[in-house]
Amino acid sequence: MPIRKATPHVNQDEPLIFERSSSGRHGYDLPRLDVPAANLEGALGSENIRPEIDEFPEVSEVDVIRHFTRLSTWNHSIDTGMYPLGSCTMKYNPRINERVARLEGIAGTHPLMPESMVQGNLEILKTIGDFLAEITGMDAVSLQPPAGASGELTGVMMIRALLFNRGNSRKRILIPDSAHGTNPASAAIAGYSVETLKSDEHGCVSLEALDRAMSDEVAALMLTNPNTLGIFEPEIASITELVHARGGLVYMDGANLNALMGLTRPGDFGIDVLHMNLHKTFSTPHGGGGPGAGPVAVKKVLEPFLPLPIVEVNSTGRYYFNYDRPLSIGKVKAYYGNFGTIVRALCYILANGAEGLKEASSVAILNANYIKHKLRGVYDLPYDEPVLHEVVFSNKKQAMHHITVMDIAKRLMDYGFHPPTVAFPLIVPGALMIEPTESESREELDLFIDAMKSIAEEAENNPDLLLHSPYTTRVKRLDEVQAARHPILRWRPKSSESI
Amino acid sequence: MPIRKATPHVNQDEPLIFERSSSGRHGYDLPRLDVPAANLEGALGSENIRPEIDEFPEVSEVDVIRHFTRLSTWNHSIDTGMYPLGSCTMKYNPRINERVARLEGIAGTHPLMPESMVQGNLEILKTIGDFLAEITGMDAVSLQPPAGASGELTGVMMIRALLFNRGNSRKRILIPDSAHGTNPASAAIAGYSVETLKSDEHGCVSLEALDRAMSDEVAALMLTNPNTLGIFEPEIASITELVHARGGLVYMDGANLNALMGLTRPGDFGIDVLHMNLHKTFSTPHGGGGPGAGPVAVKKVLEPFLPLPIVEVNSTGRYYFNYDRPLSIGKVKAYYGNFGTIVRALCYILANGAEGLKEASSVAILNANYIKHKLRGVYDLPYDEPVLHEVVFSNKKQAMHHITVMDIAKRLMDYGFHPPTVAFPLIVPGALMIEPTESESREELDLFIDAMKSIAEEAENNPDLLLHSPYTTRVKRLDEVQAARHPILRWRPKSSESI
Amino acid sequence: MRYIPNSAHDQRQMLIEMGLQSIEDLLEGIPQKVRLNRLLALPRPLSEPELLEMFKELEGKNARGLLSFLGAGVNQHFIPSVIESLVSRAEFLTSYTPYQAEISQGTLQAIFEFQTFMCQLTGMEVSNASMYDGSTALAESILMAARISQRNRFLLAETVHPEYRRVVNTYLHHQNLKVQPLGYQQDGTLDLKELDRCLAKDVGAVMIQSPNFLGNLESVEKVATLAHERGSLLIVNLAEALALGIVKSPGSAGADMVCGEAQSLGVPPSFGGPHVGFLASREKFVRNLPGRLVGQTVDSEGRRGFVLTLSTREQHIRREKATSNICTNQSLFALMATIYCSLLGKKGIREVALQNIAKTQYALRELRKLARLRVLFEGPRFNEFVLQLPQPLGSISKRFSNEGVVPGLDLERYFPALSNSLLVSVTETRSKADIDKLVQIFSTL
Amino acid sequence: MRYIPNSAHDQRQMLIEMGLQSIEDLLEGIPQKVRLNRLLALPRPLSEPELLEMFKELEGKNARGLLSFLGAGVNQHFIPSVIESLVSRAEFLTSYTPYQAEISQGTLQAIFEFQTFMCQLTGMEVSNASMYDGSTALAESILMAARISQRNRFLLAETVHPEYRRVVNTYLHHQNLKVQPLGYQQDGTLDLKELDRCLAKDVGAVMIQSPNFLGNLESVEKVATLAHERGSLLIVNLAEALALGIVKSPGSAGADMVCGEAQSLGVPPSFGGPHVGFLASREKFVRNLPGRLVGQTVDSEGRRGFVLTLSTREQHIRREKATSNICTNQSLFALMATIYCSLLGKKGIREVALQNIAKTQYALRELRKLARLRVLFEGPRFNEFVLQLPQPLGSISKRFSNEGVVPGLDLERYFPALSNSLLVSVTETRSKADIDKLVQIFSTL
Ligand SMILES: Cc1ncc(COP(=O)(O)O)c(C=O)c1O
Ligand SMILES: Cc1ncc(COP(=O)(O)O)c(C=O)c1O
Repeated sequence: MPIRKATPHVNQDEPLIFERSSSGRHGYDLPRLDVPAANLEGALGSENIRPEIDEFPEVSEVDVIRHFTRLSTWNHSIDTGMYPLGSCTMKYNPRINERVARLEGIAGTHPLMPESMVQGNLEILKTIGDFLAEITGMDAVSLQPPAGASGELTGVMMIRALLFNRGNSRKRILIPDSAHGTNPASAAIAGYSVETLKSDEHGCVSLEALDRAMSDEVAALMLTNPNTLGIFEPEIASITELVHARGGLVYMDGANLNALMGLTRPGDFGIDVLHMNLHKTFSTPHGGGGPGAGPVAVKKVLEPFLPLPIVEVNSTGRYYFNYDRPLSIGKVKAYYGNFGTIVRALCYILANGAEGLKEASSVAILNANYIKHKLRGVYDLPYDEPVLHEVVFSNKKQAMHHITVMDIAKRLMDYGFHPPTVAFPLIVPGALMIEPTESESREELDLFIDAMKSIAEEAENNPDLLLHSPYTTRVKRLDEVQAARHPILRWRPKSSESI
Repeated sequence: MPIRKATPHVNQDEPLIFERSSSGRHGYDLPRLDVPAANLEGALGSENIRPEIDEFPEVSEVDVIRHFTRLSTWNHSIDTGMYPLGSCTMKYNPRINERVARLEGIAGTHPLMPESMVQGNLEILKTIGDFLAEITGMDAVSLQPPAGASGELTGVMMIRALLFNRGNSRKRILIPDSAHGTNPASAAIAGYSVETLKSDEHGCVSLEALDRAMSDEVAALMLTNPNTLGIFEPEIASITELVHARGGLVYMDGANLNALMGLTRPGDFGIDVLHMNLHKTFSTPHGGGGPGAGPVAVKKVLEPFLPLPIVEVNSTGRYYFNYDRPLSIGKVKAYYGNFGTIVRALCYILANGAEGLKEASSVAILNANYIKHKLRGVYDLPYDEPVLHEVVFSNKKQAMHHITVMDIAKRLMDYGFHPPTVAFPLIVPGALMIEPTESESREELDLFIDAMKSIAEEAENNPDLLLHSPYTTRVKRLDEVQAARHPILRWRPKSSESI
Repeated sequence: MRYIPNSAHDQRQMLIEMGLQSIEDLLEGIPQKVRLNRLLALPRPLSEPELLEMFKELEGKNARGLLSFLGAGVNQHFIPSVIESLVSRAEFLTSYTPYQAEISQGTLQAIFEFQTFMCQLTGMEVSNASMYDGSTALAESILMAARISQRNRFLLAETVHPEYRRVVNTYLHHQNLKVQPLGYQQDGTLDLKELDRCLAKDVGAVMIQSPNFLGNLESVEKVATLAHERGSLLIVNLAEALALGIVKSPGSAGADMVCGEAQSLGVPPSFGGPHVGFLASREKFVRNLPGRLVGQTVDSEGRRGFVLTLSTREQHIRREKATSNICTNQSLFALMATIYCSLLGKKGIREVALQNIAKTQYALRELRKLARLRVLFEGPRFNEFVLQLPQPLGSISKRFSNEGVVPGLDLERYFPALSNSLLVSVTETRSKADIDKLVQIFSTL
Repeated sequence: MRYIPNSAHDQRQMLIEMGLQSIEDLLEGIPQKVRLNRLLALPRPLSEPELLEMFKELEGKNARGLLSFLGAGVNQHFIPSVIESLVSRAEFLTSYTPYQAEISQGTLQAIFEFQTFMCQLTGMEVSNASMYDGSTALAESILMAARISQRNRFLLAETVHPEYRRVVNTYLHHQNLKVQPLGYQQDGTLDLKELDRCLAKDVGAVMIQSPNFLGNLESVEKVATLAHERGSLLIVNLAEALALGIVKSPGSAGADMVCGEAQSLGVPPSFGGPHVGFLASREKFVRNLPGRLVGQTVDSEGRRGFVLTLSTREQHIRREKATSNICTNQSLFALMATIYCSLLGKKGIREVALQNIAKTQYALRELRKLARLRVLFEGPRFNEFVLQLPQPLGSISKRFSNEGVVPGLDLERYFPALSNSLLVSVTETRSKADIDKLVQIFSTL
C-alpha cells in the first residue's frame, strides 16, 4: 500500500545553542538599574563570587527564536497527528485550558500569599478535588503529587501509615507482573518489598494466585484496572473483597481511568486508594515529558493520612488550608501540587460535564476496539479478551521474518504515525500496545490501520525494508547502544571534549 | 558543495477542510441560550431565511487544530530561516510586539467608543505619529492607510487635492521604470496618467531625463529611495529641487526605509510626502500577506489634506480626534488604520530607540554588502553601484546554461532558503533581488552565500539538476500555467466539480 | 540591540573580510549633505519589562470592563481560543505573501479555503484572497463594476455604513466616477421609488448593504430585479458577515458582486483594525477582480497543490492597468475567518446567527415595554436596531457611563436627521442579565 | 462533545463495520454489578465562553495588582516573552516523553541543552533531564547518596527550605533512613560546630542550601571539607537558581551533588507549580542518578542525534530496583529554563544576578535607617533577608494590605523561634519606587 499520510518536506538543520554562540551577542535587556550598583564584595564576600560562566552562549533573541522553533519542527506531536502510545492516553489538549491557566491573576499567584488573597485558587483546588472524588467514587482527594509515580508513592505511603497506625507493619506489596514499572519502584521507595503476582492465562489477576499470596505480611495489592492489556479485571469485586478480608488494602493505578469515566467507579468496586494522571485522562499537555499531576483519591479510612495541607471551606464560604492533621504522611512536594496543570484539568472537566466524560471513555473504547477488529489476524493478539480503551498486539507473526517491534515502530514513522508503546507490558513478548483515545477520527484510525497492514505485508515480502527504517526522518535510526556505552550527556567546548 | 542547512523530514499530509467533513461533527459550542428562541419568520421574514449552508464543513475542534497545524508546517517563515525577499524587509518580528498588541484593554476596544474611554489608544496613535515624523523628517502623519499601496494612493490623492486646491490640475505622474508596480497602479486610481521615467545606466533617476519630462502637466515625481536596486539616488537633492522648481511635488515610496533610519531623512532631502510600511521597516509580521500598515508622512504644505481624522492633544493633555478639517481628502479606510499593527510598530520603535534604529539600518546595509561582496563574480551584477540594504544580481551568467531565475529560486529551497525576489525590478532581466535585513547572523549569511555559489556551480556543471528542482519539498514544481488556464478558485463538492 | 544577531564583534569580522574599516565606508552612497548628523529624537531604548509596563499603562488609560452595545460594523462576537493559538504559529505569522508556492502551501491552501468559505457564505462563484476591510472592499467593488459596465454613475444607499460611504467617496472622487446617494424609506430600508427614478442607463451599479447600517435587511431581490432591468449591476455589502449564517445569501437573491467585512468571523475589534475585507463575484467577472487569487493546480508528479494565479490582473505585472493597486492584504486575518468558519461549521454558523436574533428580539421586546422609548424602522433585522429617546443623549450618557454601560452608538454623528437616536447591537455575547441591565437603566431615565 | 471527532454518525458506521449494535456491546468486560447506572454528579457541560467567564471570576477572587516581596523559593523574576511563545509550539507542548528518538529530536536536543546548562550553572559534570521540583530533587538526592554511600544517617541543615525539609522527611521516613537536623548559628548559616559534632562515620551526606532559606550564603567550602574528611558526601540545594549567575558554583566549592529548583529561570509562580527541579552530580555517580538522561549518539549515516540513555537506572526496566520511581517529569518547564538561559546568555545571567544584589542592598540600606527594624543574620546574601519588627506582624498586616503590599513572609509559620520576623525578597523586578514604598510604610508603622 502506498503511504497516504505523510510526505517528506524540507526542514531546517540546527546546531546546539552553545555552538551558535558568538562573542558580544545578547538576547535580552534588563531595565536600567535604578538603584546604586552594589558593592559586590561587600554583599557576597569575594570568596563567593564566580567569574563569568564562560560556556554560557551569547546569542540574540532572533537566534533563540530560530533555534527552538527549528527544534520543535523535529517532533511529532498530538497536534500534528495520531500518537497511539499505549498507557499514555495521548488525547487532544484543548486550547481553552491553556488560556485559562495563563490568566495573570492565576498563573501569577505566589503559593505563600495570605489565604484571604488567593480565595480563587483555593476554590479551584476544592472544586476539582470534589469532582475527582465523584468521578472515582472515592471520599477525599489530595492534589499534591506532581505525577502518576508520585501519586503511587503517596498512596502507598498512606497505606503504610494507616497500617502502622493500626499497629501492624506488613512488609510486602503484591503487584501483578503486567504492572507499570513505577508501581514496584514506588512501593520500594515507600519501604515495601515487592512480590510479583503472575497473571493468569487471560492476562488478569488470578484469584487463586492472589489467595495463595495474600498473607498477613501483605500490606496491599497494587493493581491497574483496566490493566495494561486494556482488560477490565473481571473478578475485581472478589479481588478487593479477598484482600480486604485478609486485612490488606487495594491500591489502583488509575493511569487507565480514561476507560472508565461515567461507566464505573473504582470506589464502587472496592478500591481504597488510587492515583489519577491528569496529564492523561484529563487532557493536560504532556510537554515532551511533563509536567503532569497525579492526584490521589482515598476512602474515608485513609483520609487522615492525606498529605498536608488539604483545602476546606468553612460555614461562611471561606476557603482555607488545613494543616492540623496529625496523622498526615506529611508533604510529597512543596506547596500544593502542580497547580497550573490542575487548573487545566478542571477546565477540561467543566467543559465535558458528566455527559462529555462518559462520551470520552465510550469513544476511546470504541476506537480501540475498532483497531482491534481491523488488525485482528494481521498481528497476533496474545490475549484475545474483551478490551476497553487499548489493545495489545504482538509481533509474533512478524518475528518469523526476524522483524522486531522496534522495526515495526520505526517503519510506522515513515507512514506518518508515532508508534504505539512497544515492549510493554512485559508479559507480552514483542508487545505493541495501542491506545488511540477518543481524539482520533475514523479517518485517522483507518490510515493507521492501513499503515499497520501495509507494514505487516512488508514484513512478509520485504523484511529488509523494515530493518533499515525509518527512511523519511531527518535522522535515521539512532544508535542507542553507543549512547549508553560511551555516554555523552552534555555539550563541552571543542577544546575540552570528554563526557 | 553539500547542502548544510536543511534535511527532509517526514511531514503530515492534509486534505482541504471541506474534505474532512463528516456528518454530525462539531467544533464549537455556544453558551446555552438564556432568552426565548426567536420567532425566526417574525424576525427575518420567511423570504429572507436561508437553508443550512450545505457545503460548510462539519469538523471537531481536534480536526481544526490538526488541519491548520499541519498546513502551517508546509510554510517557510522568518522564524524558521532566512527569507531574503528583496523589497520585502523580512526582518524578525519580536514577540513582545505580539504580547502588547493582544492586551485585552487594547485589542478589545471598539473604534466608536467615546473618546474619553479610549485615551490610551489615542495616545498610542499620537505617539507613534510623532515618532514617525521624527524618523522621516516630516511634519505630520496619517496612520490610516492599511498597507503600502494604500499609503501611496493616499499620498497621491493628497497631492492631487493640493494641486486642485491651488487651482491647477496637472495630469501626469512621473515614475521611474524601476519602481514597484503599486506606484503606477496607485497613481492611476488617484486619477493620474503615468509617465515612465527611464533609469540611467547606473539604475538611477537621470536628471536630464527628469528635466525633459518635468513639464507643467506633471503633478509629481514618485520615486523610491533607496531605489529598488538598493541604490540611494545620488542626485536626490537636485531631483527634488528640480521638481519643486517646476511646481511639482515629490512622492517617495518608503518601502526601503530600512536602509535609512537614523542615517538620513526623506524630509531633509526634499520629499513632500512618503508612505512607510510598518510591516517591513517596523517589524510587524507579514502574516502570509498582511495585514500591514502604510502610514503617510507629509510636509506642512500637505497637512491640511491628510485623511480624516487626525489625533490631537489639547492643553489639558486630553487626546481627541479632529474631524474638522475641510480640505481633507476624506477617508481611505474605515476608522483609524490597522491599529493592532500600529501598536506593534510603536513597541518596536520604543524597544530600539534612536540607537537601535540606526543600528538596524546600519547592519542591514552591512549584511547586504557582505552578500554583494561574496557573490560578486559568481552572479552578474547588472548595476555595480554602492548599494545600501539590498543588492540585485541577475542570472546572466547562468542564462548561458539556460537557467532561469525561477530555476535558481526553486533550487534554493532544497538548500533550506526562501528565494530572493525574482524578476523584479523590471529593468533587470533575470533579477535576483536580495535583502537580508539586519536580522540575519553572519552564519546564516554564509550558508546562504555557500548555497548560491553551489547553485552557480550546479548551473554550470549540471544544469538539468536545476530545471527539475526543488526535490525536497512536499510538492514538486507547481504548474502555474495550468492554474491560470483552467482556474479552479474554490472547492466544490465532488458531485458538482466545475470552476 | 537584542534583535540583531551580528554583534560589534561579528560586524568587525565581516568588515575585515570585505576589506573595510567601518560601516561608514558603506554609506558613501548617501551624499554627505543629506546625512543626519545627530541621533533621532526618540526616547531611550526600552527593555522588554519596560515595554510591557508602558503598554499596560496605556491600556489602563482606556476604560475597562464595560458592558457595550456598540456594533455598527465592528461586532462583538465570541472568538474561539483555537484561532489565536493557530494564527500564532510562526509559519503563518512570519511568512510573506506566498510567491514561492512549493514552500508556502500552508498559506496557499488556507487562502483557497477562505475563498471557498466566502463563496459559500455569499452565494458567489469566486472570491479573492481578502481586501483591507469592508470599506475598501466596497470602493474596489465599484471600481470593478465601472470596469465591467463601462459606466460612470453609481447609486449608493445612504443606509450603507457611513464610514464605508466616506471611503467610497474618496476613492471615486479622483476617478471621475459619480456616486449618487439613495435615501431610505420609513422602514429604514432603501427607498425603492427613488431607486427606480435614479436608475438611468448610465448607472453602472447599485450598492446596498444588508443588513444595513440601521440594522434592517434590504429587499435584495427587488433591488436586484430593478437594477438588472436597467442593465445595472447589484453590489451587496456586508458589515456583519455573521448574518449570512441565517440570512439568504445575496447571491441567491440576485447580487452580482458581494463584498464586505468579515471581522465578525473570529477577529477582535482592535479599535477598528486590522480586520478583513472580502470581495466575491460571479465567475464571469473573475478577470476584473482586484486582489490576490489562489488557484488549484498540480505539481510535476501530478499531486494537487495551490498557487497564486491570474496575476495578470495585478499591479506587479499590469502596473497602471491593473485591476487594483492592492498588494499586501489581510491574509492572517482571512486565516482567522477561515478557522472560525471551519470550527463553527454547518450547524454552528447557523446557531450563532440564531442566537443573535434571539437576543436582539428579546431586547426589543423588553425595550418596547418602555413607553418613552421608540424603536425606529420596524422590519426584518439581524442583531441591530435604532432606539429613539425623548431626550438628547448627552443628558443621559453620564448615567450610563457611571454604570459602565455603553448603550449603543449616537447616530447623530452620522445621521444628523436621527437625533436622540441610538444604534444598538445585541449579539450572542450579551447575556439576558446584560440586556436586562440595559433595559433597567433605560427604565429609570 | 467538541473534543471528540467521531460523531454519533461516525460511531454508528464504525459499529456497523464491527458487526455491533452499540458501544454497550463493548462494555461487557465491565461486570454489571460495578457499572455506574447514573450520570456522574457534575455541573452541566460548559461552552468555551462560559469556561472563560468562570475562570475569570475565579481569578477575580484572588487579590490583584499587589506589590509583593514574597520569595522563599518561589521567586519573582522577569520572564522573557519568547519563552511563552516557544513553549506554546504544539510540537513541544503536545508531545510525549521522547521514547521514539527519530521523531522527537526537538525535545531530545533541548533536554541535552538543559542538562548542559545545569552542569554549567552548578559546576557539576552530569545533570538529569529534570525532577518534579526543588523539594523532591533534594529528597531524591538523599536517596541517591544513600545508594552511593551505603550509609543511613543524613544531616539536614535547618536553614534549608522548610517545605523541602518536610518532603525529605516524608520520603526518608519510609526508607529507614534517619534525617538529623542541624541548627544555625547567629549569622543565619549552618552551625559548623554542630556539624562537626554530628558528622560521624555513618553519615551518608550533609545537605545544605545556599543561599539558604534565610537568604544567607552558606560556607560551602568549609562544609565540604568537613564532610569529605569524614567520608560523607555534600549535597547543595538551591531554591534560587539565579544566584548561580554570580555566586561561586557549588561544584567548584566542593559539592558532590547539586540539586534544586530552577523556577527562577523563566517559570511563573503559578501558586507553587509546575516548576522544575534539577539534580546534578559528579560523573562517577551517574549510574546512581534518578530520572531521565539524554545522551548524544549517531544515526546509521553517522549524523549526530540524541536519545534517552542509561535507562537501566529507570523503573521501566529495573522496576523495584530502579534509582527512582520518577517517570513523567517537568520537561516543558525544563525547556523554559533552557530558553531562559539561552536568551540571557553569558552576560545576561550575570547582570540579572547583579541587579538582584543591587536592589536587595538598596532595600537593606534604606531599611536599616529605620530604628525600630532589625535586619537579622548579617552576612553574604543574594536577594533575601530577614527583618525583625518590634510588634507582632498580625497587628500591621492590615496596614500593608490596605496599600496592596505584601511585605514578605511571616517566618513564624516555619520558624516558631523567629517571631515578628519577615523574610523579604527583593529581586530585579522591584523598582526603586517599589522599595521606597515598602520602606515608607515601615517608617510610618
Ligand atoms: C500504567 C501506568 N502507571 C503509572 C505511570 C506513571 O505515571 P507518571 O509518568 O505520571 O509518573 C504510567 C505512565 O507512564 C503508566 O502508564
Ligand atoms: C517598493 C515597494 N513599494 C510598495 C510596496 C507595496 O506595499 P504593500 O504591499 O504594503 O501594499 C512594496 C511591497 O511589496 C514594495 O516593495
